[in-house]
Amino acid sequence: MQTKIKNKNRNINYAEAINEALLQSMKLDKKVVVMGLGVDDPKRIFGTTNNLFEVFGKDRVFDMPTSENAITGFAIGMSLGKFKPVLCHQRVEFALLTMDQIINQAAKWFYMNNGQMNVPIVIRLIIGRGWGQGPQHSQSLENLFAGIPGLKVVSPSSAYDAKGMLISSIADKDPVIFFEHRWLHSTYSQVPNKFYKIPIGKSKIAKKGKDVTIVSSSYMTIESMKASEILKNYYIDAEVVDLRTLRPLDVNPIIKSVNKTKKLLVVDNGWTQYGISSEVITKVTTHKNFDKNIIVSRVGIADTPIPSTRSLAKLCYPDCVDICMQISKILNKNFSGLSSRFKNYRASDTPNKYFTGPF
Amino acid sequence: MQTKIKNKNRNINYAEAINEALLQSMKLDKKVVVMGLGVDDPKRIFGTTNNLFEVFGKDRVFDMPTSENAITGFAIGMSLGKFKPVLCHQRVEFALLTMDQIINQAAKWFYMNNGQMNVPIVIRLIIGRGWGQGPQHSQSLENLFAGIPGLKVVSPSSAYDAKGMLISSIADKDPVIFFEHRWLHSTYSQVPNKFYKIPIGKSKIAKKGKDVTIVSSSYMTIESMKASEILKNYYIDAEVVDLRTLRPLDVNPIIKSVNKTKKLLVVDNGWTQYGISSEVITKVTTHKNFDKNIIVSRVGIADTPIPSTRSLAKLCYPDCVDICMQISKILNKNFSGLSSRFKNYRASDTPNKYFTGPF
Amino acid sequence: MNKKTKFNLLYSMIRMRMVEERISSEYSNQQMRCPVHLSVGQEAISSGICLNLKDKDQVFSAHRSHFHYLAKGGNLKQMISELFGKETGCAGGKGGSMHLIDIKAGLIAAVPIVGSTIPIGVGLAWANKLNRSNKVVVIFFGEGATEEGVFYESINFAALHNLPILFVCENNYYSVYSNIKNRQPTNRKISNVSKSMGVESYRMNGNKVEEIFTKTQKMIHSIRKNNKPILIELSTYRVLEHCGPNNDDHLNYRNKKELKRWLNNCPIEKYKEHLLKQKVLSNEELKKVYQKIDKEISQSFDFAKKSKFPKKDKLFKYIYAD
Amino acid sequence: MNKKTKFNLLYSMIRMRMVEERISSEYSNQQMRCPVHLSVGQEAISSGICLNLKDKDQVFSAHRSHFHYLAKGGNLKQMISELFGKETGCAGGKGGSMHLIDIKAGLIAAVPIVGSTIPIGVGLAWANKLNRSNKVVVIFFGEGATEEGVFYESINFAALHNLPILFVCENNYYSVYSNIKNRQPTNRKISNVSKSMGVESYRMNGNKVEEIFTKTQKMIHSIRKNNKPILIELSTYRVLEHCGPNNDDHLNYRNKKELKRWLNNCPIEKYKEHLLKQKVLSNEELKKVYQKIDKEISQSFDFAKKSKFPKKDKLFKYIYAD
Ligand SMILES: Cc1ncc(C[n+]2csc(CCOP(=O)(O)OP(=O)(O)O)c2C)c(N)n1
Ligand SMILES: Cc1ncc(C[n+]2csc(CCOP(=O)(O)OP(=O)(O)O)c2C)c(N)n1
Ligand SMILES: [Mg+2]
Ligand SMILES: [Mg+2]
Repeated sequence: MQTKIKNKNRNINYAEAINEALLQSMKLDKKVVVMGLGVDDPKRIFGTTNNLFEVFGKDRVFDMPTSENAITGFAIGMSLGKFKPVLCHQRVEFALLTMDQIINQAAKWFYMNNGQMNVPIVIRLIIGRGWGQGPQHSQSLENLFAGIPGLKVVSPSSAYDAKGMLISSIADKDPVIFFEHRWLHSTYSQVPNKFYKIPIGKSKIAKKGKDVTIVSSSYMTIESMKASEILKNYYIDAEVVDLRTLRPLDVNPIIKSVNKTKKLLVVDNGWTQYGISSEVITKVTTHKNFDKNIIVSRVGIADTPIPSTRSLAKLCYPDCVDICMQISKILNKNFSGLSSRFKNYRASDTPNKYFTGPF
Repeated sequence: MQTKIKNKNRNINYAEAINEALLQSMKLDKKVVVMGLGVDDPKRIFGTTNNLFEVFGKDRVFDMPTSENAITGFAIGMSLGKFKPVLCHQRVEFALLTMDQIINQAAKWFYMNNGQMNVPIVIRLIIGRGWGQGPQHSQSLENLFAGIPGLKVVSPSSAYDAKGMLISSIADKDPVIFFEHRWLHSTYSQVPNKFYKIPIGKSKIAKKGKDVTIVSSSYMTIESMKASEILKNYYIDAEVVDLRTLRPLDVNPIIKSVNKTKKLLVVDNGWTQYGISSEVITKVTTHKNFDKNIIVSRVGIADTPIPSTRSLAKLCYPDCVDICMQISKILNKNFSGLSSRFKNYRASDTPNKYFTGPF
Repeated sequence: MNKKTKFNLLYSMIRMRMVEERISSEYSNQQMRCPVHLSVGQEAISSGICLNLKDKDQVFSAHRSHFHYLAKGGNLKQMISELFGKETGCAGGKGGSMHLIDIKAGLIAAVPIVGSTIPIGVGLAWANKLNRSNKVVVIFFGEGATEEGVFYESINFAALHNLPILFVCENNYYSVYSNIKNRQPTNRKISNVSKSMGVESYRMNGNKVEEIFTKTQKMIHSIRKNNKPILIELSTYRVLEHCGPNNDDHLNYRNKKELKRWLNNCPIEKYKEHLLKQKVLSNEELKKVYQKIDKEISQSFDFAKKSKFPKKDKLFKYIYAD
Repeated sequence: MNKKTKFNLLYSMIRMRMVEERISSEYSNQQMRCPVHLSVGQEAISSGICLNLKDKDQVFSAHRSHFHYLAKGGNLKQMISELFGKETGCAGGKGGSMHLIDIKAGLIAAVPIVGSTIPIGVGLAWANKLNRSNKVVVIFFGEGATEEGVFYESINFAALHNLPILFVCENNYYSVYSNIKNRQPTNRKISNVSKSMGVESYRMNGNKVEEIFTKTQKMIHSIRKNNKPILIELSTYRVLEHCGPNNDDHLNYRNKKELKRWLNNCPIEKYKEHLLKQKVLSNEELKKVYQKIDKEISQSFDFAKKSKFPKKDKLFKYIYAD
């Protein structure tokens, strides 16, 4: 009884939640295997693959040569042999070496063989940010995958969702691109001990509200939630929709929300142009029931390669204060003292005060 | 004198225009070199590299091993040695093997070395369509490049623009992704003999009109123009904006046009979701002067891998009749007899009646 | 080698050749509306190798896939229907010639992105090894594919993990119109590269079917027994154009002498004469072979022509399995 | 070899080591806020090779780039400023440790995507050859990079076109925490693979600076004269953690014996003793060397600390040149 209560309320972080999803999925299904550079090394992909090697051994946990393009091909081949590979790249950028296997092959395999063989693979991509990682280790790039029919793309923002959605992704019969933001790994939420699924393709109302709708995903949901707290000080009651899945995009809850609030701000976790926000806004404004009084708006990462130096990098990322400033614009309201009063809320180049580099 | 007149009015096709741009750019600047699989073979990339080898020889025209990823790296390196490489992939899909070199390296090179060395390369990507080429030889994928800061992305729709924009791209100091649609190669327009530039980053009013704004690019501009002809039969005067450049996107002429027509249809040359149309519509609807009476709308390629069989492939692509149908919706008008009256206008699986396969 | 095997080798080659000759002659009717990469001239390789395979063994191919499909026992009617874009095709018309598949027969996949099936085949072999299924995976590719980085990444992994794979490089000296000398250093052998990377490797004449059969029989046996990959490089020649139904030698991209030498080196003609001389079969039996195959082919084309195109409702089918 | 050269080799190695030791000790102040990959233990390779290069020759590096930068004559103040993220940095603070550059000195680029500078270096060598500039390009990379397909694509092209390149593989047996035996077949040599692909190749002890200097002197001469690439594989060892300022041997990912053997095999200590014994320099002179370098380093750190961060207006600068 006590354990149950304890489990119900236990707080674990996002990395631990990922780890739990992997452990439980591997226990449940012998065909689940984990592969990628460093999955069995002392750091265990920021702790996310802890204990897997110890529990499941070398026949189910595979370190890999630095051969990103082939690795995806191996995973596809493994899946044709009835395995369910979960592979991981420690930075999104490394996946750019394997776009042929992901987009030309994995995404189309089931379709082009007319439904005879599906490809149940999960590709974990970790988005870097901060500590001067610079232009080649800080890209988000969700939009490169979200536009491809045949892929599913998920990007959970809490430990709770991460566990449930990774379990769903592994159980899924299709190739799933699973985005993790490095700054989310150290964020905590209540996560049940049990094996549970969060469905792919369903967004979530992270906070109910009535004055303005904020739509976001991944780490930007953290900033959006902080923004909604700040906004309370100005008597603004924001509704926050966490996309969770980027393909297929779950647009109805957004439509419902904006029909209520008449104001939409999409906070993009990637570059501002040609991103997730463009599709969300277009889905809203081309919707058959679109109410023309709705104001739509977006913020996103500055359209530049991300510089290493913190003096410039911090200018690239919108934070909760920027979000509030944008909302002040669309509400046509002045939030007095916003940036001075909430300057401690401003994002820096580390995810939290305990972080001292280098990754 | 006579030659001059002749030249002024001469009709040449898009492939010839590309060829002329290459010939003239190479003549003008000794540092321009052309590389890629097949640039010197008997077919000469659908005729676009005709005569280059004969005129400029083996030190400026290079056949290549089937090593797409390295080829982009070679081109970057060549550009650091003061050459201006123009490289070519016969299908967009082959570029998926080299996304690291394009996105991580070429796009960021100038920025990450703080303006000390730029990368003036042109990468020609040819979009396939029709004759059963199927899922891996018919993708558009402009959106994978248009979202990347540091790249310029162009996609001319006429022989005239193709020549002028290729000349501009080669002269440009930055990496330019140059999209050619295979079905445009055989389209004719008046093209001056002389060396001329069409600026990157400027859209064009392809047809003036007042009732509805159609925005498109690449081959879809052909269908949009046909649609505007059909619409005349229904006393609808459409304005057609040809984007020509996808990054940077030239939004002001679109804003101007929609402020006049109050109706916008974006015709996407790629898949409908997360595409070029999403960004165009978002730029319009988030514009500070957005008039809320404007109706926005889009059509694009069906969100599925493109099947080989013509019975299904033809269903994927919107054509001029589909465009008119969409316009009938946003104008809330019934165009009687549209599909029966204009059934000869419907797209098939070949670019024209002379085409008998296989590519 | 027994008579039956010799007969089968010849039969397989003749059948392949006749299938593609029919495709070639019917292509101009514009009913097979998809790119086709014909393999005429390269019959000996897939015939010689695949006769050694078990049903459960698995084959991967690329853009030039017809012979691998046929040699592994792929269904002819479904193949022709696929070229016609019909719903009875092996991929329901969705793939065309460049995406042949017959899972039951063990032809797992063919794709037209050069080199891209190689790591996928390696991955399946890895699964097979972990599953202890004792299957052999055969991956066919051209010498052009050995210029793709993924080839080396795959070879490295197969050697590292001792995977049961036969890599088959059909070196026909051309990639589209480009001679190998413009793409790879002269005097270097692909099989030497793979050997230096840790994979047992051999070179072979790709137009001698019996030799191919006998040698690869031992290799396949050894792969199955020892769980170790082997690579073979076979020299051969493509007779028709790279893509399409015709001959393109008027374009003069191939040296006349070279061309003549290879055309005189037809894998079928020589072997046929040899078997006739050896009295493995008579002229009469041979005639019957031609008739029988001809009939089979005609039936397959009839089947394809009579089959229906997939309907609209199939367009969005099978994008996702879930 | 003359005394001056010997002295220079030692000086170069000591300077590199001291620069990184300072980075290591100052890193915890959290002012150098970027990932650093220290090369302590690998001093002999870049010192031995780069002393043979001319100013106009060009070097490419990767994530572990400090020594290549310093050996080629990269500006120390600008390097330290870059690590501090300052506007006076060699990349204006935009790159950090993983993107060092000093064009004047000939350090053309370093990037942290494993293997990605290799084709770019090949492309520049190609340009050099076409420009008849008689420059040699040196491309440094780790043994991990030889698992990337692009390495083979690049080697093939360099051999095909006879490009003036020295490929330098610093084999320190680890990629992050992963031993080479988990990534490449045992008993196979990277230099054998490149040789089989058509590039003259050698293996060498990577901790013997004089040997490296002497042998690569001849090689670089031959590359310049004959326009042909050479690859060398050098065995060496990284002393500190893969990324970051510390030692990480408490993690036990490296065999204790192996570790001990390599730590006893320090390229600097042995050479220093040797030169003292040979009387190339005295203990006193050595002390002065340390003092001089120490001063230079302190000045560079002071310079970096005093320098300003780039201002807002720099954020959108240099995205495009046009
Ligand atoms: C990645 C990629 N690059 C280029 C092409 C274009 N292409 C189609 S077939 C082919 C020839 C490949 O040559 P090889 O592997 O020797 O096979 P062969 O055609 O000789 O059978 C090429 C280059 C492609 N399909 N995929
Ligand atoms: C394409 C790519 N994959 C993975 C990584 C992560 N990574 C950074 S450094 C490194 C080690 C590479 O090993 P090696 O080439 O031997 O160089 P070393 O660190 O030993 O100097 C890896 C795998 C990366 N940066 N790029
Ligand atoms: Mg070939
Ligand atoms: Mg290493």
